[in-house]
Amino acid sequence: MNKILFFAELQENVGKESIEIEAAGQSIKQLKEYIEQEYNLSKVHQSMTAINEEFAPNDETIKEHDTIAFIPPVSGG
Amino acid sequence: MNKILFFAELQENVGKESIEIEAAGQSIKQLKEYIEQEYNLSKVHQSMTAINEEFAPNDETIKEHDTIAFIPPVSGG
Amino acid sequence: MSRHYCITEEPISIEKTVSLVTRPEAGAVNTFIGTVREITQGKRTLYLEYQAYKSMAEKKLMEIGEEISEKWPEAETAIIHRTGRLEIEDIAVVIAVSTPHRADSYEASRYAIERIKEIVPIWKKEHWEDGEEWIGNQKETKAYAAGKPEEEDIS
Amino acid sequence: MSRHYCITEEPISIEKTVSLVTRPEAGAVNTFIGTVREITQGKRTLYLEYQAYKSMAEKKLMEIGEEISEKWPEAETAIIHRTGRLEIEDIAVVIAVSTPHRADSYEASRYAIERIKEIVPIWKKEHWEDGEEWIGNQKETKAYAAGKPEEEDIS
Repeated sequence: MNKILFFAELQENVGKESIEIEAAGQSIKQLKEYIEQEYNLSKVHQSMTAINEEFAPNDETIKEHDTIAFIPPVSGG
Repeated sequence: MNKILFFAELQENVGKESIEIEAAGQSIKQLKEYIEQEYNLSKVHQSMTAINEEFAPNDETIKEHDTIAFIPPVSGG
Repeated sequence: MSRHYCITEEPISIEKTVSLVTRPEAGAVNTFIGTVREITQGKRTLYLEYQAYKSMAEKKLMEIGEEISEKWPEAETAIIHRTGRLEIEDIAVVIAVSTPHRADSYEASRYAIERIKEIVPIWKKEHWEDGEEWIGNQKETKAYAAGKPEEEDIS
Repeated sequence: MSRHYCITEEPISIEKTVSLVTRPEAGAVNTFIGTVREITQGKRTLYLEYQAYKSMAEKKLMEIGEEISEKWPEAETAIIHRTGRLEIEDIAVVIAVSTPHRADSYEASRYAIERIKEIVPIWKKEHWEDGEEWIGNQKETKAYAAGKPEEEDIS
């Protein structure tokens, strides 16, 4: 299983801080497409992605137990 | 009369924080020459000068009651 | 996680943050303090809400500290960022960088705030009288609307 | 004399200095904190002594604040400088500049410290194990010996 984390606007749109799904073997891009359809969340494509707290490119493949976080454009400071 | 203020190294060399002398009518340059001779203080020539708390050039003429301060190179901060 | 790189819900002490980096070898400490500004682009903010991906954000703050140590080997850095609800004038972030000489402290501190706005997963939501919006920009140059574009131009 | 531009014998509170310039319109506060460094040019300092021409120094600090307001009209500045005996790591000066946007706060704060080293009548005397010297330089690039040139090269 994989934990998927949502923040900021994405979290409000999904209505949850996280979900658990089976995403191992998929690419980040594939996961984003699934999220877009499942939650009507086209903005997931404007987000960066972190796998296990490190930024990862769209073509990276998700492994079993990876934690995935979608990172909308940041605005700290 | 005029009050003459010394700071930092100049103060230690003169041994006083200030002196009172009659300097009205003299230029700063003339006063510096007097101080140099009187206190064996050639370093007074490396100092800037303030009249009544404003920097003043060597050719400025001292007026009655003016307070003169010799300002060695500053090192605050 | 190091005390030097923290995400916290508590008010940030400037004094304590500075004391994390003062040391006998350093003669200069530059700090940057980000506070909640009332007016942004003509709109009056009532309050802000900061959210962070805490564990990753602390990692990224530490990474910024490591980048600074590579560029300015004698620098020591601390960065504390607050999350939760913040009122006008509240402190959102304190950066403190100590260096032996002052020029480096300015440059490294500036580098830190720019990097925070690029790579640290922290988000702010502005609350106004007539709406609210997650601010979505990395360098404070643009924002994107939060699903209510019809309110976007009220100011 | 304004609370924003002070020469004081008391320890300087960074928090209080910053609070002099925080306000709803400002989102950024840059501070520069000058501390007593133990090693300068290879010599170990035991402690420092700062002396000021207090009334003129406060005027000049205020003048620097006015120069900043001309160059950065939205900036607000506070500068507190301590005098007397200071130990290693003690704070000698705190500059705080608030501005609506961060770039200005860095530039104005940097301007302030450079101007302090040029025009404010404050002097420091370094005390070492083997001597002491009034530091006579405006930009920390050179010093002149205090009548004991024979000790100057010991380090």
